[in-house]
Amino acid sequence: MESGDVTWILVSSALVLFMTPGLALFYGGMVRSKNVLNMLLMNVYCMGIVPIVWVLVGYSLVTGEGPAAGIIGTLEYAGMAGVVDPEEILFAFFAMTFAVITPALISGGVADRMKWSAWAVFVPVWVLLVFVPVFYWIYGPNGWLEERGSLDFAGGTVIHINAGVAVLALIAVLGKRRGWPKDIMPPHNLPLVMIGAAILWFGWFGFNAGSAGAADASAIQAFMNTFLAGSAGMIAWLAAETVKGGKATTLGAASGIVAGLVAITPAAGHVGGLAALAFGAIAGVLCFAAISLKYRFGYDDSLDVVAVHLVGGLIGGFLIGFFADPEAFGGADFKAGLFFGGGAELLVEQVLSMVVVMAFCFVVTYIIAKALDATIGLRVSEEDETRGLDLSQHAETAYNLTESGSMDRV
Amino acid sequence: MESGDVTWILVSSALVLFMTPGLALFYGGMVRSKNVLNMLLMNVYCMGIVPIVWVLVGYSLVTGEGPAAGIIGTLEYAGMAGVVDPEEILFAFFAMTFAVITPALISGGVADRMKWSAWAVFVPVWVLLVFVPVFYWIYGPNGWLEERGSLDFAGGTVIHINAGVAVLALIAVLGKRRGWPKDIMPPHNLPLVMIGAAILWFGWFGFNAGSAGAADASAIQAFMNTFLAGSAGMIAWLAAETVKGGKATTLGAASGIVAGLVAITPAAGHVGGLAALAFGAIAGVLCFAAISLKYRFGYDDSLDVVAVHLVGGLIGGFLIGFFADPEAFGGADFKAGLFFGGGAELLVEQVLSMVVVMAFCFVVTYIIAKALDATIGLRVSEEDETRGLDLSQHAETAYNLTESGSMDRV
Amino acid sequence: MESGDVTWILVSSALVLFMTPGLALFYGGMVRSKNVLNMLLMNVYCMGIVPIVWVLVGYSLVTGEGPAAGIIGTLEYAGMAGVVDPEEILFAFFAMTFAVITPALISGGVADRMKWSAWAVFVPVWVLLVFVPVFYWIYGPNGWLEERGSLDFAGGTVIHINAGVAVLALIAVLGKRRGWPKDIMPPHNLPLVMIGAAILWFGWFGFNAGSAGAADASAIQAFMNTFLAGSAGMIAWLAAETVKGGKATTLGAASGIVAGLVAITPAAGHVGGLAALAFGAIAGVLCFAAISLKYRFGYDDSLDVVAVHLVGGLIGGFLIGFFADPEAFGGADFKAGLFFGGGAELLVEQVLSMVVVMAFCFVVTYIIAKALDATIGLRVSEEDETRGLDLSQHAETAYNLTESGSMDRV
Amino acid sequence: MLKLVTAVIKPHKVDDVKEALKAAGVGGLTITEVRGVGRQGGHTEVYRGAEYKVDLLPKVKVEVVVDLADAERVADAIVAAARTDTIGDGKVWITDVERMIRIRTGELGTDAL
Amino acid sequence: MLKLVTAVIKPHKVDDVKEALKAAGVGGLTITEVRGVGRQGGHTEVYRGAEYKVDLLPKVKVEVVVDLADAERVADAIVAAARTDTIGDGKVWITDVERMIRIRTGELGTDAL
Amino acid sequence: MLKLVTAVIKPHKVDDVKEALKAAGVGGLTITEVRGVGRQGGHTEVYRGAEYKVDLLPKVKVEVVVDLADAERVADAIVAAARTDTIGDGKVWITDVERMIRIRTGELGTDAL
Ligand SMILES: Nc1ncnc2c1ncn2[C@@H]1O[C@H](COP(=O)(O)OP(=O)(O)O)[C@@H](O)[C@H]1O
Ligand SMILES: Nc1ncnc2c1ncn2[C@@H]1O[C@H](COP(=O)(O)OP(=O)(O)O)[C@@H](O)[C@H]1O
Ligand SMILES: Nc1ncnc2c1ncn2[C@@H]1O[C@H](COP(=O)(O)OP(=O)(O)O)[C@@H](O)[C@H]1O
Repeated sequence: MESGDVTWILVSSALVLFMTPGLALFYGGMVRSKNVLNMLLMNVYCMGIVPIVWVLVGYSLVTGEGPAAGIIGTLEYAGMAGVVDPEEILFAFFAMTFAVITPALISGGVADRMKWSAWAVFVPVWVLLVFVPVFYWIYGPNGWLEERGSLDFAGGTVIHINAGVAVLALIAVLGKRRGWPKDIMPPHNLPLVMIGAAILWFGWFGFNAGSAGAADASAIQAFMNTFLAGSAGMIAWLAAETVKGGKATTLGAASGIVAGLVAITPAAGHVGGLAALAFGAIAGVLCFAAISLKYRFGYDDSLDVVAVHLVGGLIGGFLIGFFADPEAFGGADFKAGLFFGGGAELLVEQVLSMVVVMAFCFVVTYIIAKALDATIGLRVSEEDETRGLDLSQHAETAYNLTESGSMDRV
Repeated sequence: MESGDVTWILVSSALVLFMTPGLALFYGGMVRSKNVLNMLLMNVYCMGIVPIVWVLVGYSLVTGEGPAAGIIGTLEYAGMAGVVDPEEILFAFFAMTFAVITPALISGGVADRMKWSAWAVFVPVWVLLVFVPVFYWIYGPNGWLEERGSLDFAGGTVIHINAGVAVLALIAVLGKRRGWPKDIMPPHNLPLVMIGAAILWFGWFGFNAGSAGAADASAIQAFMNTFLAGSAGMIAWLAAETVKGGKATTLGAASGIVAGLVAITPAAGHVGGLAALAFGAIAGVLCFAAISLKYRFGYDDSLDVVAVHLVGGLIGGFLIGFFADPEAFGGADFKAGLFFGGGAELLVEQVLSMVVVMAFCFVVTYIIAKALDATIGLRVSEEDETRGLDLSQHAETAYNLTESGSMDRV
Repeated sequence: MESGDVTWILVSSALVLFMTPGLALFYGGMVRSKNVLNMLLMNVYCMGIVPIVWVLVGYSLVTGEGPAAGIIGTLEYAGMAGVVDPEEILFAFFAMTFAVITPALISGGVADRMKWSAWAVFVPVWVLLVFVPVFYWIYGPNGWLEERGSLDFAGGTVIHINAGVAVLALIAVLGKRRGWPKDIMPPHNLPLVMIGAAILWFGWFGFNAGSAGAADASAIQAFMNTFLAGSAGMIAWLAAETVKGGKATTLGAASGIVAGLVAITPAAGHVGGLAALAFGAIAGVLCFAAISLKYRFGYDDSLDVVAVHLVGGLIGGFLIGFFADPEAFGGADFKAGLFFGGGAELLVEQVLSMVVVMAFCFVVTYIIAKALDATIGLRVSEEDETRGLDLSQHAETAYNLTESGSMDRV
Repeated sequence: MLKLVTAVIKPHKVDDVKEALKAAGVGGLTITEVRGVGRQGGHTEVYRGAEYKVDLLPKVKVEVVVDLADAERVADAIVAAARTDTIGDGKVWITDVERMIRIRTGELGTDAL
Repeated sequence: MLKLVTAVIKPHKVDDVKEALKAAGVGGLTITEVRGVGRQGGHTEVYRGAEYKVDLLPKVKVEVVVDLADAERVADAIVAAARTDTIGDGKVWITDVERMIRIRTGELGTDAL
Repeated sequence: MLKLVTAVIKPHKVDDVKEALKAAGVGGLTITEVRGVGRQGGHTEVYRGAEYKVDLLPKVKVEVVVDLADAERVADAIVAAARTDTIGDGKVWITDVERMIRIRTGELGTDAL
């Protein structure tokens, strides 16, 4: 590996790690002020616990080839035993940053009502039982879904669809926030949401273009696509809400960016720039529309993880079946989509792959949620929810902007 | 191109893109709390609309060589048709990040009173009618201003002077904010201003050192200069305001950094480190002094884009005529300045180049502004201005820090 | 040097520079709202004054070899005279970013009561009289401490221990904040603390992995370790406070990250991944415990710089004596620690090196503090402290969140 | 003669009180974010591993100027709406208002309500 | 005997009212950020494509304790200064104050103003 | 009959006043962040090199409803606790309260305190 490629993966890893606090701010600004710290901590905690789980067992399970080859790895490399090749270490932590952000994405769906202790246990368990196998099927040695020919450049299925479905399973057990949907719960700090969205976009360049594994033509195209899909997602969402409600909003711009980026994620190195605009624009409109699903079906996905990450991920995975274009990448080794002479084969594989992951993720996540609920309990008490999770779970107040405090040591 | 150079341009592009939200926060913190979201959105919107315009036509217009060679490109590459060389794509999006931030800079001058719909139309129109031609003259194939021998390493004229003059033209049509200059309108959130300034400085390393086009000696020097000019700008501004008002302020530090960075932008790869200190120090003092011009001449440049970006840009462009030092760059291929044995020739070209751009930009921007004013209207109503643009343009409130909301669905 | 290595150092320099505003936010969020701007400015000011001092004399003093070889450099390269090799310039500014952040770290210990003018003088004086010699002993040509065989990969002793001891010396002269320890002074803005911590971690990848000097195996390992130590530090701190107080806090997570990162800094390229987990975990617990020292011994280290940076740095420096593992780095050229067959020799050198630096730093810093106190005065008046430093030192208010201002020009 | 009814209530009861007042025919009210000390006793927070008690709990003050005749009825309506039967529900008190002017029109007394 | 004049006004009229009070010879006043419901009727915001009404509009409460003799004049001065002739301009009301103390000196009554 | 004691004090004296009230046997109080204009005269800030005066200084309003018999004693306790002998210490004033209800229980008058 050339030093330039090493540098690109180093930088990309740092960028992807930076996305998780970005997500924390993006989500944190959206909740009410009494829950912002809990939201931040749910995300930041993933940066703490997941790397530990990853180097102790996770990495080994997505790497080793054993009896269940194609399905799951082995414990051969547990604790990074024998992992001494620098390039292997490099990719071990690049992948680790994805393992960090995936459970963090889930936090937005369960915001404002989940027990901190339950979350603390949920994250490592979910990473091992759901993220790791799905990751293996798609990126592991001979992962069976990838072997069949489906495409997921940077984690549309592994990360976004996976996280979105996990939200559905968790909130099926957790229930709605008190007052929802009657009460409006608007963001308490929109500049914070915008800072978060900006950091997410910035980091996403590492996420998508780093997934090329080198600073090559594929990385360059993925970079361009990451730019264009975010742009088109934003403009499409702003346009959709202007048409519907008459106003273009800050929250809409931030959400549209993320929707576009989610949609291009699985396709970033498989499609050209104009296709990236199409991915972004379609996701911007459809994810905006998908927000209303939660009211229709009565599930309380607090910060719309389903509408943005699940729906956006599905859009991206699906559109690959149409837009994948190996020619644009010098005849690269992947199936062409419908629009580029590839027949429906790729589309079928895309759908299969996404359906399999959704079913697996829902079932296992639901079981985890039920188990946690039966043991430590998944949800805070009514009183704790009313006082806010910052106080009840962490004994802290986010903002102390005035001088008159009146505090006594105890 | 080596992978290390590709990586550097990838990173630089991400850094420059990150500058626009940085600018959004820098400006957003400076306005009153009722207008912060509008300020954020004016900037972030540029990240959405400009890339679309750029890949559809802008890039082609700054690239293709046609009948008007030296003046403007052609539509040959519209929609990136035929742009398949990865290196070309790489530089297409690196340039795109500059196209994004230039109109965003303008937003600070028109803050607090411009209609959102007018801004939404203004940005793409201005990019095509003003930014694109000026960019071509200086960076396009055989651009006539560059051919004559003027220097603009990373966009002092194309970006900062251009944006500053556009502010003057826009506010000539837009008028002053209600209450200005009688009412004081201090920043509503100085920590936000500081976060923004920090992101700007961070990103500016990509802006200036990325403009070297490779990770080479020129990039290294530009990086060093970007560091030193920001430092000197900050210290000079703090010193100037301490002398004048007796206090060193946070806003002064943030502004001084930006002033120094603006001034070094055109010269980043053309002068040595001590010269960079001089650029920064001179800009820090003169931009601080230039703030008073708006009171003298009665134009309401809300956040001092003219004093910082126009004046700073002019200082940088002008000082190049004195400090440009090809020897320090191994006898690089550009004219030497007055202090380094080059005679006044370079200085004359610098002045010419800046005057031409200012005149062109002012006239075209003024026409655009008049046209918008006559059609959709440039300015919000008096009532909307008083209520604040966040509510009137976007139906949102930036901060909801208390619990008692009292909201009803309609 | 390959372009990929150049790029890595460019990126790392930008990342480390970005850490200083990150630190500003980390500290700024922790103080009371009346002092936040002062805190921001104390940090950001270091980004202004230190580079100037560095290029004028500092760099020369850590580089030139003269009569006092091994102890201090010469003024041969003052003003960067003769420094024309791009690679030399590259490392000059990479080192400069460390010189910037070290005095910034000190600001957290003296928060809420130090005169701005005293700080403005203190920073350049301290950099020249304390940072520069210590830097030379460890990283300079034949620096005597390094020659003896102690290890400090990325600045545990030079930066963190140094800054922590300087806090002790400064506050010995400065005294306690009014009301401390009776009054509780909780953070005024915890989301700001978290943004700051996130930027610090992000930048720390450049800090540690950039210190490898190239994008090589050592950088990769340092990167991995930077990840793992931050993770383990966070989890250990959260665990410790859960055990003690029953609650995991946001401030705890942010502090634990920093504690882990401080501890791994001197060892980043000298130990393996599991050792990095140990460094982080030990630092997380011990730094948390070390907070209580200030109550025991009655010194008012406002934001716990001593507990996190001094104690964390000592832990890291000390543990190197046990965990240093040249074999893991292909038999690299450094002494092995006790656990890896190296005997106590390295441990002795580590202790010696840290003790020497602590003694030197304390004495010189104390003299500087006394001198400043006798001349311009170190501490603000009682009234200024009560009104807050933002108003009294900078004539600014951080937040103006409501509309009713009532301000008159004077 | 008019009366000012002042209530200090729990923040999340603002909407209920507002509805109750509307139902009671009250057209206007003014609310203020306040903090209160009382029997409720504060909550505990943690800073750097040390616990401390925050005495001042967030409350909302509701002020309504009403006609003399309506004062008790309005006060009772607030009491009914703000009640959660848990400690800290707050207080309602009534004071005299001598004169009331609507700024926009200059109308006085009951007409100004 | 003293009077407390309380006014609820539009936030951007604070400066005008302050000037008017100064002109009326009033040396001190206290203001509070409040929010009000009244005929003005709130504004509409958008969240996730759904519109909702925010009832509580930002207002500022001005409180001035004055001598009995000045109360009406002061109230009128506030009314004149705060008036924009648009809905939501607010109210002014007057109540009795029995006793007033200046904390710094312990002066009482009119001397304490 | 009850009395409302209202005090406008310096923000950093809140804890002292709270302690003094507790010592005086007062079990409840309500505080509000306010801003005040008075003789104290404001402070100067700088914006873009230009100085301007901010008139409205941060103060805290303390409100306590007490029994008629305790009003003066409570007012004096506040005065003693809030005093720093520097300009801007603030005011205390007393007004009548006609009726007081504890929301939780419906208790009236002194029982509601
Ligand atoms: N004497 C008082 N004067 C003014 N406000 C009071 C008084 N007593 C209580 N309050 C307010 O009422 C709130 C609730 O009172 P508390 O004693 O905690 O509960 P409860 O009203 O249920 O007995 C307090 O937080 C405070 O704001
Ligand atoms: N009965 C009332 N008691 C207390 N405050 C009131 C009352 N009626 C109105 N207000 C206050 O006055 C403000 C303006 O009242 P509104 O009815 O909207 O307009 P206008 O005063 O022009 O008729 C309200 O927002 C509220 O703060
Ligand atoms: N007539 C008044 N009515 C209401 N509040 C007042 C009045 N005079 C002063 N205040 C309040 O008291 C505070 C202190 O008053 P000031 O005149 O500055 O100092 P002092 O009370 O020491 O004479 C003011 O900031 C204001 O909040």
